[in-house]
Amino acid sequence: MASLTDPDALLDEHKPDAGRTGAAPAVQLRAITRVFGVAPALVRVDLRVEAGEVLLLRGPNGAGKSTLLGVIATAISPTYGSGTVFGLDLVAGRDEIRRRSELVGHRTRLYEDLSATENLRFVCALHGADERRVDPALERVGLAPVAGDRVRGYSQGMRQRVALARAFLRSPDLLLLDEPYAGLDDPAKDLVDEEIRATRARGGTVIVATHDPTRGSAATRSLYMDGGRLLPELRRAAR
Amino acid sequence: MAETLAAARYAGYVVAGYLIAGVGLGAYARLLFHRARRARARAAAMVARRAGPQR
Amino acid sequence: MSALGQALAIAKKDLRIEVRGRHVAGTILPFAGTLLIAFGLSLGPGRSLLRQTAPGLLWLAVLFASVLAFRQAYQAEGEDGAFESLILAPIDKASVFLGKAAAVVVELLALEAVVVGLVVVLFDLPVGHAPVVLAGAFVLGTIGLAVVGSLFGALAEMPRTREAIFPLLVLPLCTPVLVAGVKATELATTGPAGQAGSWLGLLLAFDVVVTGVGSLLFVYLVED
Amino acid sequence: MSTAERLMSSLTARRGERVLAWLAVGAVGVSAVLSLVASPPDAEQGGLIRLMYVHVPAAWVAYLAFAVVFVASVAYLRTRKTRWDRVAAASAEVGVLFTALTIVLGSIWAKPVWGTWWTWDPRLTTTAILLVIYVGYLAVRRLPDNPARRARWAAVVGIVGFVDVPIVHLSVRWWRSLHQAPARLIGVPDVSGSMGVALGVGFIAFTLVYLYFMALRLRVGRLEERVVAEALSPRIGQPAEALMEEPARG
Repeated sequence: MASLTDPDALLDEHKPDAGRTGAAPAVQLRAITRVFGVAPALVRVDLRVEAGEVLLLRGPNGAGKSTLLGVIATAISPTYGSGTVFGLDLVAGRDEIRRRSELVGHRTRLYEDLSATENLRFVCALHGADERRVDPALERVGLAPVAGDRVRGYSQGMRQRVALARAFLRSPDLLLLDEPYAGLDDPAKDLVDEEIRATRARGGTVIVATHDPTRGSAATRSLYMDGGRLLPELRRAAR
Repeated sequence: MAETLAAARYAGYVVAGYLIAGVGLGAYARLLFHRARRARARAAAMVARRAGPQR
Repeated sequence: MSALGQALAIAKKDLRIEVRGRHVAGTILPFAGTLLIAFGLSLGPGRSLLRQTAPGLLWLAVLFASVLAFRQAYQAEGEDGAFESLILAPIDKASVFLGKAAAVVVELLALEAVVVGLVVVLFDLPVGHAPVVLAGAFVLGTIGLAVVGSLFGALAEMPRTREAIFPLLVLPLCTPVLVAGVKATELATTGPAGQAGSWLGLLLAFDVVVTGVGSLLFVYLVED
Repeated sequence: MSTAERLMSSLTARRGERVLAWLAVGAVGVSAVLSLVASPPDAEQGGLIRLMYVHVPAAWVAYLAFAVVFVASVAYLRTRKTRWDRVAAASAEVGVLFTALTIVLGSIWAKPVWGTWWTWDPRLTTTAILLVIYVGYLAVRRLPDNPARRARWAAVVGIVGFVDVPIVHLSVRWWRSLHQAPARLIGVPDVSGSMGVALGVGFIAFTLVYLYFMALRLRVGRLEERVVAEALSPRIGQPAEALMEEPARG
């Protein structure tokens, strides 16, 4: 591993109360640092998330929340440090990690000239999922009537519902949500919470980065990020 | 006569060729020295500015 | 889903987007048309000169059209970040490379059919002489342009200034396609078509080499 | 791989650099004397043949440099060691310099012999295409992306560019020969006797210059990376030296 990881890793302050052993932790990061140019987006982040947890990430814009989720989703590679998801190395095991995780970010990653149905059918083709689940997924997020229209005409809220439908379709073991509530009306926000509960019910793990004070009730733990660093729960400034 | 005339004109091309080769290689060497000096100076400046706590 | 199946799915998706958005037909084909007319105007009305330069002009139009086709193909990916989904999909990245190349091959062949028609009209190019050799030159040449374009297409998806690097990289690498394409077309239309074999062979070699190397190296270009 | 790395580090140590400098200057001096004075004028071209003693070695170094870029690019993709990326960057830059020099010298030589600056000679045309490809390579290196990704893109261009060259050369040679009888290649007579010696020394001299430039450019590469590391180290609490070494296998 890179020479930067401290062998005598300081006692992991974020370890939840003892007793939760068994399967490998869903996410284990050791001194993860990510630099863009000379600006550090993540600085020596250590994090351990057990399977089944719902972790809430709070913090101001630019704190590095999106970068952290990107690294866990293997979309962004760390500059220094190492980590595992489901016990698999972030770099070496990324194909398997990708098979079992889903990142829902502000950019909904859809094809503008295709309809919601066509977009999701393509997702099924890529992930080998069953195309018959597309229609129920779109019904679940309330987009059945517009499923055939091109995404180009969708509002941001509707696009994020399609992204939620994609998450439902893929039913990942690790659900990573980056500001999922932003720009959504209340019914749509409930859909996000429902998706979190459904994932947790399956024994999956969820990490949610959000500013929305009214949401995140389903969280089992919350952490605060600022300036690319993960501040331990204790010393988080009272919000 | 024609022979020497041609030879003289050719000499011009040969000199031009060698001159360009010499100037080109020399200029690149100088550029590299300049880049090395500038980089070393900038690195030293940063270390000096930070001479306090870190070191 | 096998790698080939994934590549087909990606190609089908790209073609569906193209049919839906009609970027090639709507913008790139007219561009090729105006280019040819401009060539005609610049080279003067002399019929013999035009007929002689027609193969070269035809392939130049195709070359520029392929650059635009790839910029379009990869920008459709980048518009809403969809390219990240392709990367985060647990598939062999070579199938993204091959799938996108295949889609552009189909688009370019359609464009070339029209452009050749235009050249026959504008520059009086006798295409009936050896149509099989001509078709071979275009198919093999287009595959060559498509695999080079698809390999470096990820660059075309980059925002703003970095886009200009794409033609700077792709055009010199495609020189063999331009040279062999023009020569084969020349032989197929005005010269002894039999001699085109070596040029078609060179195009085939180019396609095989770049497709092979491209499939191995594409993953390095797209992973963060 | 490690013996190559040991060789490289000795080559770029300051002492090695100075030795290389003197060797290069000495060899160039000898080559100049041999080429300009000690070798006979050519029966046909007279003094012009002396241009061959710089043109041909420059072309040799250009192709050598891009072969090094190719090897270093493959090595970087396999080992992810930044030192290979530095070698590729250095060799590409020096390669572009020698390629440009080759083309200029080639056209200076063509003008008196053929009456035009550019004769579309297959080798010279291929070299011109090579120049554009590796100017593209250097442009890719300036993409202000994260270093690991930029290095990977440069490696891919370095590999594809080099693999493309033989095909480019073949297509240009066929393209050129179909037009007229293959013109004698820029009047390169069959070299013998003291001409051969002059050319041989020219090769050695230019190769030494290449190695010296590589040593210099590698040092510049490390120093410029040092600047980035120094700027970065206070922000992520790591000493600059640690940042210079191996980042994670990105």
